[in-house]
Amino acid sequence: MNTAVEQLKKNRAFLCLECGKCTAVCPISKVNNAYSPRRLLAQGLFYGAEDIASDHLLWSCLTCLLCSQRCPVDVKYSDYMRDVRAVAHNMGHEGNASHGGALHYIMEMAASPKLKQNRTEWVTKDLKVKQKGDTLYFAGCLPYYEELFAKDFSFSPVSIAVDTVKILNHIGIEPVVLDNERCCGHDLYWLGRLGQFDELAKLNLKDFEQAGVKKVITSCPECAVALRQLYPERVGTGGPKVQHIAEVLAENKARLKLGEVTREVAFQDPCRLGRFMGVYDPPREVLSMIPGVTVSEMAHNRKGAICCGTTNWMNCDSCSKQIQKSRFDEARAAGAGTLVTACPKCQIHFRCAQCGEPEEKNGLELADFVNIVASALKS
Amino acid sequence: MAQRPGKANGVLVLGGGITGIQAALDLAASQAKVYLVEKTPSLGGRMAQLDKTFPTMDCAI
Amino acid sequence: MAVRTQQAKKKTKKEFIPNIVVFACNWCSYAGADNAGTNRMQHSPHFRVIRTMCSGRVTPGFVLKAFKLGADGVLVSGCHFGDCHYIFGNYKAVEQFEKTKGLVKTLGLDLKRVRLEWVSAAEGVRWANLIDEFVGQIAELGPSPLNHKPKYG
Amino acid sequence: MMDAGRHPNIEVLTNSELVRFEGRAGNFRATVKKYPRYVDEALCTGCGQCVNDCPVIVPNEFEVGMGARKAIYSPFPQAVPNTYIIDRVNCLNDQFLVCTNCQKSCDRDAIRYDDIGEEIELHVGAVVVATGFDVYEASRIPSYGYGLYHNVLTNMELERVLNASGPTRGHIVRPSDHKVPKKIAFIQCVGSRGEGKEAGCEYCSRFCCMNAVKDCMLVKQHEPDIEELLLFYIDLRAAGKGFEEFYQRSLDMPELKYIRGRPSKIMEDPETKDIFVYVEDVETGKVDKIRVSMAILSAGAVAAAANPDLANVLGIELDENGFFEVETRYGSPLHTARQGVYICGCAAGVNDVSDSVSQGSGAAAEAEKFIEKIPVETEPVEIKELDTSGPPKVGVFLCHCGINIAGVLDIDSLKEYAESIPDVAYVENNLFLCSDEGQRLMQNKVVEHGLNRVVAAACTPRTHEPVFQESCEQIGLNPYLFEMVNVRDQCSWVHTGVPEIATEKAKEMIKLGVAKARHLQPLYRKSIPVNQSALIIGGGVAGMAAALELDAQGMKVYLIEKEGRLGGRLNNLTRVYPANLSAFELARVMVEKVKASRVEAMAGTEVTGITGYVGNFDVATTNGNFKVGTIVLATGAGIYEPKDEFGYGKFDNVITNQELEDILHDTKGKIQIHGDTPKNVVFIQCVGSRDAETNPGCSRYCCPTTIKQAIRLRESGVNVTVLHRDMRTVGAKAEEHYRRARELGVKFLRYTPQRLPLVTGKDNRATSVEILELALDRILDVDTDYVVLAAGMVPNEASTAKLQDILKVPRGADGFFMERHAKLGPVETTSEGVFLAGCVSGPKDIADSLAQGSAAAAKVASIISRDTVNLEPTTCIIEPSLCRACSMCVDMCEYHAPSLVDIAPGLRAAQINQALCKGCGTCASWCPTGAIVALHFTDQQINSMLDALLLDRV
Repeated sequence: MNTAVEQLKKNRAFLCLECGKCTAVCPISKVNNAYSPRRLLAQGLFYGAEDIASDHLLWSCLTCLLCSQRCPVDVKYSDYMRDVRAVAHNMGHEGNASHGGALHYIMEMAASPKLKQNRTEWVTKDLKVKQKGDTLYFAGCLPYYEELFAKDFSFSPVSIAVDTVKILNHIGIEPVVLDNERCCGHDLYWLGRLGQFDELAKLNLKDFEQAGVKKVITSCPECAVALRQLYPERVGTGGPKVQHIAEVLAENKARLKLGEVTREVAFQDPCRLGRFMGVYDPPREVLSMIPGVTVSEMAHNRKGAICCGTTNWMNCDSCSKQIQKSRFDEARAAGAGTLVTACPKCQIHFRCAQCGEPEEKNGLELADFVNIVASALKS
Repeated sequence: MAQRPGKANGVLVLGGGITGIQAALDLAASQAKVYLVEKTPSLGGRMAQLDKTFPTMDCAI
Repeated sequence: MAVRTQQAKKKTKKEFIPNIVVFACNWCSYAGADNAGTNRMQHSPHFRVIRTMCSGRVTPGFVLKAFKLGADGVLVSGCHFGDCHYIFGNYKAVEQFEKTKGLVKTLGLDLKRVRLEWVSAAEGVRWANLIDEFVGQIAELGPSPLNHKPKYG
Repeated sequence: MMDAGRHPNIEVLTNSELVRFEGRAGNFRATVKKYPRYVDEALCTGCGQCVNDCPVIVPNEFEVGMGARKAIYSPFPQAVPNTYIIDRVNCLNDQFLVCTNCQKSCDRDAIRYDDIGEEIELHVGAVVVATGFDVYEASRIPSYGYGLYHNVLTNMELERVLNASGPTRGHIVRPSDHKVPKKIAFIQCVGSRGEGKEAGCEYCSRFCCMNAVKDCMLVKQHEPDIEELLLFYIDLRAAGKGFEEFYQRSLDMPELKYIRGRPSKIMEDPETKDIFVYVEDVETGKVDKIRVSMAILSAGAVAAAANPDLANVLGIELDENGFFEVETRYGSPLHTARQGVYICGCAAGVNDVSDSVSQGSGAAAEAEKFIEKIPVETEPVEIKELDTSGPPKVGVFLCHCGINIAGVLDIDSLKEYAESIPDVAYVENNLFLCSDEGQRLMQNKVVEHGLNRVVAAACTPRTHEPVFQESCEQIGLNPYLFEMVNVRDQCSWVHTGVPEIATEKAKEMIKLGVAKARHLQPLYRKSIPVNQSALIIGGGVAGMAAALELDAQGMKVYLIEKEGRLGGRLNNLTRVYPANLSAFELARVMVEKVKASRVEAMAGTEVTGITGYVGNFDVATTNGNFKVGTIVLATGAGIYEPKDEFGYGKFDNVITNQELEDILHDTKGKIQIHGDTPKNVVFIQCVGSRDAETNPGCSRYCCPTTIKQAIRLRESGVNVTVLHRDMRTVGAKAEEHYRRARELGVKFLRYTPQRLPLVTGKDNRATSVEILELALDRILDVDTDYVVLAAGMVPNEASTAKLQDILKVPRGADGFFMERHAKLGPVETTSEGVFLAGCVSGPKDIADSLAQGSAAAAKVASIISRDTVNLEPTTCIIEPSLCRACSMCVDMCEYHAPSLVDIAPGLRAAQINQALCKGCGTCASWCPTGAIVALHFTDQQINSMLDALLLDRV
């Protein structure tokens, strides 16, 4: 129990004033009255994590940090959730996994040292990549998404990886791409499966070292957060410098030769890029550099942006869909024709939300930040 | 019982091949009492001897 | 028949005993396996059948879970085209299986470890041969990199 | 087959014959002699132990003498009933011999050497004769050397050879040397389409052509290295739904060569035992002696030898071919001269499977008119359901199945292991769990130990799950809390050689069963009320036949016809073959009957919309709305409208067979067209049939129709020439009419699609037809006053498309509606409660359409004769809160069970119509959030099985 107390100290749960700001701002609570961060916290505080372990709402939290943003005493609610989930997981409880749990199985398998993946089929001839070097492009789950979602959601996740490398080549970077790159572990971390997370972290860092990597660039904010914040927290500092592609481009504006692309875009701030890493301007700056692109803001943006509705491939349901639809509405209200996000997962969830909703489809296009930029590149 | 006036409720189906079985099943389904009489020791008839049937090539049994 | 028993024996003499999961649809493949039984078609015992109503029921999730838990091979078996009890369930199975294959490939597992086959209710022989052949193939491949406690015997 | 064996309303009397028959329709007295089986059906479990101990080995007639069986035997693996039988002729137990091996080996003591059989008195309202046919005795044609030469087989023998469970286990080998043959010859029409000393019968046996084509494909599948398959034929009669397409596909097989010509003789090469086929290729005129390694004789079908006796008992007639005589007065093929006695299938003449099945249903409908319906005991005594809410308490029951399981698996170690599985509260084993004692034991233990889940490790769920589930129900245990583990068919029987490993496997299988059982949930059969009425769309023969049958059974029927009057195609015909009835008369009689009946007939009416499901359809028509329980589609087909083929449209005297039908009139016994009798008429077959562009299929009706018209013209002295690709006279008596036409002097010339006949003429009149005459390879000019194009039958696009749109019934590539199963469900569709009759599912003649009308009626009756329809509870359901309304399930379901509905303002979710769902679970495998639960095969259940299997292995 002591450790539990330590945890509660760490994630500042003890400081909760029970003011309910969190519940008032929580996107889940908005669509599902049964869910209240405040109550879940109180319950854990007074009756112990075991008491909530079997409650499936436990897995609904998006760990989007919106509540912590508002919290007067800076309770780390997401961390608290992670810790409670760790307890629940050890007790054999799980949430309701999306897509038959396929993605979680992949993450867990990736933690097996003997596994030798075959992830780089997407690397086309025209792309310049190498095996060793100081800068690495971390593609994340994209190759798996391609197999699982390309057909059902009629878009190509790996195109994000391809375009990222295209852009990097364009600004003169020839990145290392690893055929056996491991899952970053982000989702496992937030699902409280910390043992497996640590495994993955160690394996990845070892591979980075072997490839002589000093800097890692990702096209997925979750990978970025995992490598940049969670690895040091769990398995020690000293790893490579980590940046999301948006940051890299913002630093290399001068090198970008961009042509005309006419698009009215709204930018969806991914929680991990925004609230976790505080990266708000870089993607906007780069987008607005593109001749013909105008960036409009949704009602909820930047610090106050609302999550895409699902994380960790857990507890996706009608609530998630309502959140996603609300984002579409805000985008349209902002006069945007394209909803741009810098996180592949956001896009997948959004695309899923468009299924069976023709009117939505007509209304709004979806694109990843890198796809837009790549489409504007002048060679 | 044959002396009993009025209609009988039974139907006699002679032949336990695919046709007879079909007739028996339909009769039984609409609540008739069916006596399915087959000369050989088993139902099935010719169809049971075939390997596959055209044009769908599915199995005959 | 004598020959088959030999085959079955030969398999068991092999060093490594593969751990194989077979998903069989209720109407054709499971019936085909029964037909192998009624005809006493001896074949390798090194597989376990999980019955589903239709091959279209088998998700990539089930197959990946099997591999995650250390299965060395997974076989999905349904009705021949045009023979599906649910009209086009087996076509749906193909779509799902394409995803599964893609994921298995990306995971770096040998594609020979997963298979989609059609066995009709009358094809006991086909079933027996298929099993012997698949078990043999997996035995050749050896334990899956994710099989942490391979069986030998 | 299984179903028939299990149905509470069906009493199966095998090994039995009808010996006496008297009375009248509705009140017959029948005496059935049940011959001794020498095995007690009540006791025998079909374990097969006796067979191993029987010393006698004799040829197996089911394997057409190729395989062997014992004196005590079960005819074939899936036999129903699976009671064994002793063949006393060969048995070694009689007054002289005293072998009692089987008696000794039978654990159930079921052997009765003194069995004398019995006579059973039955009181029945009607009789359905479905006694089938005999295969032509190929040895009656000495020149084909069947029985003389090793490597000459019949098609039936080949079927067994091809069959996995056959004598060669599916391997094709020559009897002479057991080597795989390189070349195989298929010889058609053995005993068909002939006469005189070397033939069987005049008629065409109808199925042999397609059967041979099918066998060629199968041979190729079984033996991919086969070098050559030669098929010798006269006309390739691919006349049936999808048959022509099937035949066309076979043309892509390089190994398969079609040779037009009927071999004159077959000789054997004494050394190699190869076979020489002496034949003329009539297309090239080349006479040849072809060496093959094996020859297959496509033996035709002949009337069953037993027919005369049976006809005698039943007091009905036989026709000239020895089949039962059809009373053709009604145009339907199902009637005999004796009311209350109906024939179907091959008892009345040769039919292929799908027609036989339709006729079987049809005869059922006819018979139903003469009987008192008795409700089946659906509601048994109310049983209090056991409380199964608590934590799982699993009972595991191990069946020995005599020695079938116990002889291989170590029951004790299984028992010990099962006891060690968590949540297993009780384990028991029994010699025959399916026997009455076995079942009682199971029931008692469940109650005694308060078990709430039951796992039986025995044979296959496919045959025995219902049996066990029933016993569970009897004691109030929900049948869906029962799980079956197949340790016999899929373990002890197939791993006999390795008992230890088999036992280990059985342990894991049991563990899997328990793992699933833990998560089993009670499910409840839902029953929905049925609106006891039927809607029949289409007032042609098929529709009217269906309507009349149902009305005669006292059912409420709505019959709607979009034309102004009933009768359909019959209205534009003059005479109907084979019986040469007046179409006008037939139509008039039927329409009268309909008018006289309670059938609510609405002409000039169209369906505008239908919603609902089996038992409960809401129908909207241009003539008011109403509710029905079932629907029959009998909207018929359209006739192909020629474009400019053969000068149609260019020459006035180039007409279709339909147009000819309209202008043909008997005047003073002479055929006249526009007042005078033509001298020369030329028919051209396959216009808008067997043609990739217009219509790939064979329209089946046109050959017989042409023959019919040709005969009528010829009888009036007209010179008639028929240009055809194959004469496909496959209908009842059609071959005989074909022969008659030839006798009358009708000329038949074959043409090929590569070289079409050329119609020439002056201004708007065709004067002659030029054709390449193949026998002498010469161009022939035929003078003509009329050119008649035999136009094919095509889907009635407008109505078919509309109905498909309304009812969501799938259509095949040919545009016709698709049956549930081409063979076994010819009048059913994928939508329950919606049936097909007549040409709406493909071309048919009047007789076949009538039979299908009756068949559809039988299907309808089976639903609306009850006031409720029961639904299997193993369907898919949706947890709305998890549903994202992505509509993936909606898009993929073939049965249109899921649909999106509003569950709250601005919030939609999918909902699955339980009446439409068939429980395949495919939608569940697509659902991104797991909102769909495939009951009895849930993710949880399957995942727990995977865990049990892989997480901690035995």
